Amino acid sequence: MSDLKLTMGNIEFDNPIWVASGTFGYGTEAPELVDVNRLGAIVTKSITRQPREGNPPPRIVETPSGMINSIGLANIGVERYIKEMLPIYESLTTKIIMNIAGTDIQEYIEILEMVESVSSVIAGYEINISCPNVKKGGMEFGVDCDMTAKLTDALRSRTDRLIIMKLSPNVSDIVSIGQASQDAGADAVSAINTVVGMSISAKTGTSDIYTTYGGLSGPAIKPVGLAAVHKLYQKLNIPIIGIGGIVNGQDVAEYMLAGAQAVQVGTANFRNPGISEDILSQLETFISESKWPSANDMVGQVKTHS
Amino acid sequence: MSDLKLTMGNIEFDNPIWVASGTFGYGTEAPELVDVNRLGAIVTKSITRQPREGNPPPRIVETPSGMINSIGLANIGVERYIKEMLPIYESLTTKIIMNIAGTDIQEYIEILEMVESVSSVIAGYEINISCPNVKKGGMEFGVDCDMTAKLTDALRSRTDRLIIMKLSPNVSDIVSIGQASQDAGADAVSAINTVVGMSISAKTGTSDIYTTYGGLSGPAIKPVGLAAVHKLYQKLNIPIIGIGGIVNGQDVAEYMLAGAQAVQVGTANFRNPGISEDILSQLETFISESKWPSANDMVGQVKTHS
Amino acid sequence: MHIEKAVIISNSEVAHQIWEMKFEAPMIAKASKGAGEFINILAMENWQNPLRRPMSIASSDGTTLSIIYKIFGEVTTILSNKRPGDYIEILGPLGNTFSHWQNDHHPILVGGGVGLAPILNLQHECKSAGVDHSIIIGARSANEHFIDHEPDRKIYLTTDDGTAGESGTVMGPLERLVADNTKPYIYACGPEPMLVAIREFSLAQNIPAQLSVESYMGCGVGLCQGCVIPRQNGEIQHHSYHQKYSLVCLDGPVYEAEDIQFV
Amino acid sequence: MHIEKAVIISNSEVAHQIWEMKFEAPMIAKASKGAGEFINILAMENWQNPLRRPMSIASSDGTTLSIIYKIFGEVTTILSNKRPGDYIEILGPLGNTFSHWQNDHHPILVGGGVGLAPILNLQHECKSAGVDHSIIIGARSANEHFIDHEPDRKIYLTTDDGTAGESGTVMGPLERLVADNTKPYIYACGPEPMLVAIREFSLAQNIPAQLSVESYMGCGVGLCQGCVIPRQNGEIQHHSYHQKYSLVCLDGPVYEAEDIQFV
Ligand SMILES: Cc1cc2nc3c(=O)[nH]c(=O)nc-3n(C[C@H](O)[C@H](O)[C@H](O)COP(=O)(O)OP(=O)(O)OC[C@H]3O[C@@H](n4cnc5c(N)ncnc54)[C@H](O)[C@@H]3O)c2cc1C
Ligand SMILES: Cc1cc2nc3c(=O)[nH]c(=O)nc-3n(C[C@H](O)[C@H](O)[C@H](O)COP(=O)(O)OP(=O)(O)OC[C@H]3O[C@@H](n4cnc5c(N)ncnc54)[C@H](O)[C@@H]3O)c2cc1C
Ligand SMILES: Cc1cc2nc3c(=O)[nH]c(=O)nc-3n(C[C@H](O)[C@H](O)[C@H](O)COP(=O)(O)O)c2cc1C
Ligand SMILES: Cc1cc2nc3c(=O)[nH]c(=O)nc-3n(C[C@H](O)[C@H](O)[C@H](O)COP(=O)(O)O)c2cc1C
Ligand code: FES
Ligand code: FES
Repeated sequence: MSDLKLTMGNIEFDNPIWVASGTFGYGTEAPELVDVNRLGAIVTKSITRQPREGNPPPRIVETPSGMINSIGLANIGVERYIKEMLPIYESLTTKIIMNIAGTDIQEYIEILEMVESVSSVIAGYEINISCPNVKKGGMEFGVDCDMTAKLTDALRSRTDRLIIMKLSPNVSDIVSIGQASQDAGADAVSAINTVVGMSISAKTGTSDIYTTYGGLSGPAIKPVGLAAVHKLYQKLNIPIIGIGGIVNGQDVAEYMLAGAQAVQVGTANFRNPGISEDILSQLETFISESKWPSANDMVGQVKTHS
Repeated sequence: MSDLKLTMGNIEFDNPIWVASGTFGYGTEAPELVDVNRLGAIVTKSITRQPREGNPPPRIVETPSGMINSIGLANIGVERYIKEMLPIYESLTTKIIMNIAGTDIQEYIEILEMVESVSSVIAGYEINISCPNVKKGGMEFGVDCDMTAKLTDALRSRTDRLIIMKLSPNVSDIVSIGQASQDAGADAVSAINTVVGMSISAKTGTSDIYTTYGGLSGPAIKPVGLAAVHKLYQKLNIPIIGIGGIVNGQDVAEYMLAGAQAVQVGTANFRNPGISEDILSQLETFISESKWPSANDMVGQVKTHS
Repeated sequence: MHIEKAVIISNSEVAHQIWEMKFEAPMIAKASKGAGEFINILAMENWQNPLRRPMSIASSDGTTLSIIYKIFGEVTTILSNKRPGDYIEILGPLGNTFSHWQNDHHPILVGGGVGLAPILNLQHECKSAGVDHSIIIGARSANEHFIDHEPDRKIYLTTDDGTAGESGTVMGPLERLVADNTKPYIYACGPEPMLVAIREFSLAQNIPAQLSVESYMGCGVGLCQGCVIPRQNGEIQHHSYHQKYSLVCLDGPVYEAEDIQFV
Repeated sequence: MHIEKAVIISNSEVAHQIWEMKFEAPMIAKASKGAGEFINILAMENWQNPLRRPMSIASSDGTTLSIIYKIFGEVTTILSNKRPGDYIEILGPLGNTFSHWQNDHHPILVGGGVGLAPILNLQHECKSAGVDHSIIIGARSANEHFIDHEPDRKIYLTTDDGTAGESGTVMGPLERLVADNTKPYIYACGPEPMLVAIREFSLAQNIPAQLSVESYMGCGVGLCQGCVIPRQNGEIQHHSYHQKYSLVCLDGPVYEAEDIQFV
């Protein structure tokens, strides 16, 4: 087991299998089906300054080997998060990463400062920059290097905890956004968030998602996630956390070979809330049967032809 | 059958079912399995100024509900295309759209001028702007509005035939590229080309594609294509040709409802070279059982909730 | 809540495109608390269809469960191809139950289409408890019915096309039965238009009604926040942490008619 | 070239993880021109695996065909779950054939792993034509063999671990047989390392050799340009319109050893 440990910033994680934001609730939802203390980390759902009801239904729909969601960041808001969730996390041995979302830099800062102002065990923050930036006419933060750098910098100066910038794949050049995050002091980047998609029922002639567009996730996007991680690994020297379509231990190995130090399991949790534990066992088996002495040794070691 | 006709520029197409560039060769490869004269159009594989050998193998790999390819624009070059292919097309009643690729504007212009200088039945050109632009350090034309506008304009002034700009999904804002194409005089846009992806064999630790990254296609990307078409339809007033993951008549209906006047069938041809004929029949059945008087009436009519 | 590999005992078409499947699922059957609950079914190992499919429990006898399902799309087709001895993987029991009638109420059970499944389960509970009740089953046509029209035994069938039982929707017999009984209590499950009509009727007549609703579910256990239905009024239940929406998988699928809205 | 729905006659494991499937495919069987050809198989209707799977024809009797396949991944697993009466959809016949020996040549057929399939087909052709020949079959271990080591009948088995036939690779018997025969002609199909070794040997010894190669195929009919193998020298065949690469699905899968390179 010890060969799965990894360090990011000054935090040691038991293993590289984490669960992704928005796909595992607050980490407390399915206690009968999963032992969260076996996971490397739980990334909790995106928290905003104010509670958010989220979007009207329909919010999700299945697509070939994937799904689209448009939950609309439904969450309890940072105040209830601090009051209700942080105390629960004290009793867990798994690491907690709090995912933060905002529509302007000020909102991100406020949330982070509120959490920093209380004592808690959280290991760090994952910053969701795929939210429409109201100041910039609704374009996502995540498509703009300058905004990403400013945001990273503002948060960096306010915490010593881990800062992980979560990158959007819906950009012309994900590497430059990753670079901007690194240069502004992020400890790590995670990639990818969902891919913009749409689903239509031909029979009824209606959009399957209330907000028309939503985020595509699941095995369908694994190739997109792998490409993003591999490209980032070629240029960055901070750790990369791989996300997108992971459903088994072999997928994890692929992401680690591409350059991911850790991974997050998303959509697969919906099929089986305990799947991340299975994935962890599969990864252990994979490594023990492979030539790799440890998980860390695999990172970025994919052999390319050219 | 007549309710499937459509007009684009000054060209009338028998039906909206076309086959996509690079997935149907030069249109002459599988005569036993498909009657090409039933198709609305054949978009032939990308032609470059000089013949290209293409990339070393492995060039393709399957992924969940999709595939990745990196053929590397293997093609016979415009001279042989003119000499060997154009004469064959004279005997076909289906429309031929010639897809053109280049690494700088001059190359596109030369190819187009060479074809314009001979008499032929081709209906128009689809311009593949997902090629690395050598003048701009390898960034694709298709990610840059200015380059797209310049290229469109240069070609527009040199032909009266259809000009269809084929848009890449690997951009922050596909609509602005579509807008630039329209403003510079394109008759139509087609969307989408493939999505950048990567595939790794965990067991062997190697990249499954020689060039490391390739283009993801197939049902997995249908949601991405639908979102692109719907977004373009909201802003553009030239026809849109929908591409991405179409495998049956219902998929076509979805694309038309999203805003596509015609569609192109790509990856599905590999499974069954005659599938586009099946898809055509399925679309006819769909329309006859639907409330839509004709295919054209469906275009852009998806009901959204918001 | 368990995940259980359930061996199929039988699987057959009971009416046009409507199938019944029985399987062994001792853990989930034992944990089941009553009619209204559902299970979340995984019918194949591949990830072409990443999500499970929710299905109401139609009967439960302590070790086996049954479902009644309609062939709709990909996964229900896969289900219908299963043979005895094959297995499915199920997650459950999930959701709440119909809450029980007071003794002096007359339960009127209304099932439309495959919404029949939880209603049959509830009928069984009524029978076991010796509670006098009526049941109305609606369908489009006779070939979708697999139960007989027996008004003498208070079993009323309706068909849209009049080919079996009464012609028209379930609203005909329902309005009559409500008028005929002093303390009617409606329990309904079926297509949304039916539930909308029953909800309006029950609110207008001030008759208690519990509706089992459907929504598109990602997980069935509260992780995805996908399955919401709008609430009619503030804080009805604590799940989903929200005022405006309720998570059908946790708070539902059974709601008091007055607590929810249809969009 | 046809697309045909082929009803399965039999499907069983003939050695460890190696299966043989026979099916009725009269159109394709009739069109088949000889050993070396392959078919492109669709094993299911869904699009989880969009691409067909190429498999060599192992035998053909005018109305039925057979394949020999190894369980490798998703689709070969699906294939192995098929039962007689089920069907698969096949596209074929595809590719070229082994070109025939002159009368005075002694064909030495070499099959490794499931590369055995076209080799058995060729063996059948030798037998039918009354051509004296030898056959060498390599595998890792005895449990992967389903044919007996019978040197008297010129059937030589090898295993990497020595558990059946001769210990070592096919190269041992091959070198011997080449030395023992005046006009040897090698026909081989198997894993790439085996083909690489045979190619080098045949070029060094100046012995004619035809190799049936594999490559990842998108379509099998020349549409995708995915299946290329590097050519050793210029214009060997006109397909694929290129000098440097050859399309295995059209020009191959059988090549003269000197015409191609392995990367
Ligand atoms: C609580 C609950 C109980 C249900 N009980 C029954 C029952 O007893 N019998 C029965 O036949 N059906 C029942 N359904 C509906 C059933 O889940 C769908 O018919 C089934 O998912 C269709 O799957 P498919 O792959 O065949 O169809 P698809 O082609 O995937 O979809 C057809 C339609 O099925 C619905 N659907 C698909 N996936 C889901 C999902 N993950 N969650 C919810 N709906 C989905 C959608 O409305 C979709 O438009 C229930 C649904 C819910 C929410
Ligand atoms: C001309 C030719 C003849 C063949 N004949 C036989 C045969 O007689 N018996 C036999 O067992 N196998 C044969 N193969 C190999 C066979 O196609 C693969 O084993 C099969 O596709 C594996 O599919 P899978 O889904 O089980 O494995 P997957 O998990 O999909 O893939 C495992 C490996 O199979 C290969 N593969 C997958 N898809 C394709 C494809 N579309 N084209 C080519 N290779 C693919 C790749 O090397 C891949 O790494 C032949 C291949 C070719 C090209
Ligand atoms: C229903 C759902 C809700 C999500 N909510 C969030 C969220 O609140 N914040 C966030 O950063 N990512 C969110 N994501 C994105 C996931 O964390 C993850 O990046 C994405 O789903 C890709 O991984 P997957 O393919 O394993 O699901 C959500 C994804 C899904 C499917
Ligand atoms: C093997 C392959 C080769 C392709 N070659 C080209 C090409 O030469 N030029 C081009 O514009 N698009 C090319 N494409 C992209 C397709 O035309 C199409 O845009 C894409 O595959 C999405 O459609 P699909 O999902 O139906 O395949 C190619 C796609 C594939 C799979
Ligand atoms: S179905 Fe996922 S929260 Fe209800
Ligand atoms: S497999 Fe497609 S061209 Fe050979």
